[in-house]
Amino acid sequence: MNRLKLINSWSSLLTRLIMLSVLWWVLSVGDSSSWWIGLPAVLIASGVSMRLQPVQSVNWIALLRFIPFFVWQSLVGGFGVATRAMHPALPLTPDLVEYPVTLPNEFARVVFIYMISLIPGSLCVAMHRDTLSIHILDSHSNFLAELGILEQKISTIFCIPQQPLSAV
Amino acid sequence: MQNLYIILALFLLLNLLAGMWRILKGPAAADRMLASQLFGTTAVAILLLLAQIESLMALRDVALVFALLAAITAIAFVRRNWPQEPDDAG
Amino acid sequence: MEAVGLWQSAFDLMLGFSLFGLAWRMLFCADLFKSIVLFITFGLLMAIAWVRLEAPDVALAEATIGAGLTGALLMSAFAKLRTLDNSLKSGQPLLPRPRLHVINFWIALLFTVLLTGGLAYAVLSLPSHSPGLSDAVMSQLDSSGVTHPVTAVLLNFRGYDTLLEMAVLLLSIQSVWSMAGMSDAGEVHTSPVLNVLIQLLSPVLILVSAYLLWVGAHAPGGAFQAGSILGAAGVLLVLSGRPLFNLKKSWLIRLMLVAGPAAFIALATLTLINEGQLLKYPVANAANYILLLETLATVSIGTTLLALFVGSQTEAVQQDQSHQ
Amino acid sequence: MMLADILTIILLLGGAFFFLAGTIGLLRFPDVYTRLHALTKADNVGLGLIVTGLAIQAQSWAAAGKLILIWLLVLLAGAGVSYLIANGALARGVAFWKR
Repeated sequence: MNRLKLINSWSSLLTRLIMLSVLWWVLSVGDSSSWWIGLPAVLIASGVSMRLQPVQSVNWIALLRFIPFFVWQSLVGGFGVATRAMHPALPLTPDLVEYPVTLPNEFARVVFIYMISLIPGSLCVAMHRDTLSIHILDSHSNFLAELGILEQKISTIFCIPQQPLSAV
Repeated sequence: MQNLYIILALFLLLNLLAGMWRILKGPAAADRMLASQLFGTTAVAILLLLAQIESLMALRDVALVFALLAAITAIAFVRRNWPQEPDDAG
Repeated sequence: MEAVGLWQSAFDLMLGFSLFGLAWRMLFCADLFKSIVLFITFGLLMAIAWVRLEAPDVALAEATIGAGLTGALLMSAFAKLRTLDNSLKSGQPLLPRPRLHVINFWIALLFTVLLTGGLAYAVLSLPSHSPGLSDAVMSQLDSSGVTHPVTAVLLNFRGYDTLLEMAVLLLSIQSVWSMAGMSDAGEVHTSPVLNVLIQLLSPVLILVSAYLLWVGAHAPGGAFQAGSILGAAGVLLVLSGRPLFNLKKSWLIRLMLVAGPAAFIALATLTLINEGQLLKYPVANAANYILLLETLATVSIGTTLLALFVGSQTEAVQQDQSHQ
Repeated sequence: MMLADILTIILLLGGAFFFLAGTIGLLRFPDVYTRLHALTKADNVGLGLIVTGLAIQAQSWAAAGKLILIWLLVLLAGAGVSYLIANGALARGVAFWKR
């Protein structure tokens, strides 16, 4: 068990080193002479990141698959909200709903909250023990099903085994 | 293309000025804070367009810094200093 | 390309007028919180104005300090004001509006007109096309150790200016400490949402700070910008309740505060002895000296800004705790 | 005119549309919570389209990456801040608007 943990944290450190190196490459716009400052900076940043953030395994393929879904949802949702805002009658039917969340760990839950808030039309307002209070602009829409799909995608990204819905 | 960039930048600036009404009007402190957050995003977009017009990479760094520090004022607001809301907010 | 110039003028006019309008509203606003938010917005537009004035260095400084840390500092200063005066609420004026006597009004107007006239005369009497000192800077740029003229001036040609600025920063934190004392700034409760935001942002802040330090050698950037980004990272960690080390007791923080000025003074002494002139680096090593100075200055500036933020909120934290 | 230019124009105009929608929402929506929706729209969709439009014109992959990075940072800030403000407003009893 301990050994698995060790492997996990080493691979997590390696992932962070790679990601932050890519970030440095982007920042310096590919200038290779920058690395003698970049390398120590990447090492320090990775160290701080490891200190602050617990180890989290990520399914990178699921994450890549998530991007088009997110972009599409944003565009469709954004267009819906934009037409509402511009409509003379301001057709809003906002409501506050409780959503039972099944994601087990805190990091995944917070990422879920971020995604809810980023997709136009829904906004997370509070986080309780096992439920989220979500403010939605249009209470006639099919928001519960959409939130369910979103949650499922996030649990796949964070390698969380699916739980049957009855666990709620 | 140059024309389009500067016209869009002007359009976004006008957008920002229209939104200023929300800062002046409020009513709640949260309203003012969220309006200034929205302005931060608008300013990032304006800076990126200006960077494209002048083809000056350094201006993207200004936008980058804005984006990076966008949250800090609002976090300080939420954590340190949320004035008493007027009773009839909303 | 005629039309582009026209649109640019329209943009500049709009920007200029809104800056005036904002400044006006900000100064004559009875509600202090509203003033603060207007000031933050003013900072945003000011950075854009610097861009239009082709001063990306100043724009970057305005973005790092004006849009980032100033907002946080003003928020905690406002929180402190409210603890001093509990009646101060949103929507209430801080001070009663002074009643102006008629004679006072005319005297004030006279001085304003005189000052404006003097300033206008000074500006108009300047030669309309003056290269300033930029030719002199450009001709000596090769010997400075960097390729960005602004950095060459700040760290080499007029390095003593920067040395004195570092001293001013050190003095500012000393005066804050001597007046307010230093708080632990221990955060009572943490919010998971805020924690994740800071977990993701902190490494990026560190990288961007290092990037601005590096890029300063050949483009806008440098120690002040890099330092304030580092300071912002510290402020975020304090706000999330997870400062990486104890800010009150640590000898480390004191060391970090003086590292920049100390290195500056040491190098100044060294060059005074060796070269016979304050901060006159040997050309061959100029780049290394500048980098060393800038790195230590970044650390000191960042720590100073963080300490200013922490030092300025002692009582707000106490009030927070007594409310819970 | 090149295809890339046409694509850029479409994306930029789309971005401007969402910024306009965000401002209109900020001005017209009835309470703090609904106005926060306007915030995420401009952040997420408007800036995203503008960034994509400019990234098409970028000289290198790294330069395009920097634009995307700016967008991601704004997204992160927008999402975090809108939760924190909404949560704070709820805790302080700022009223909901309901039809």
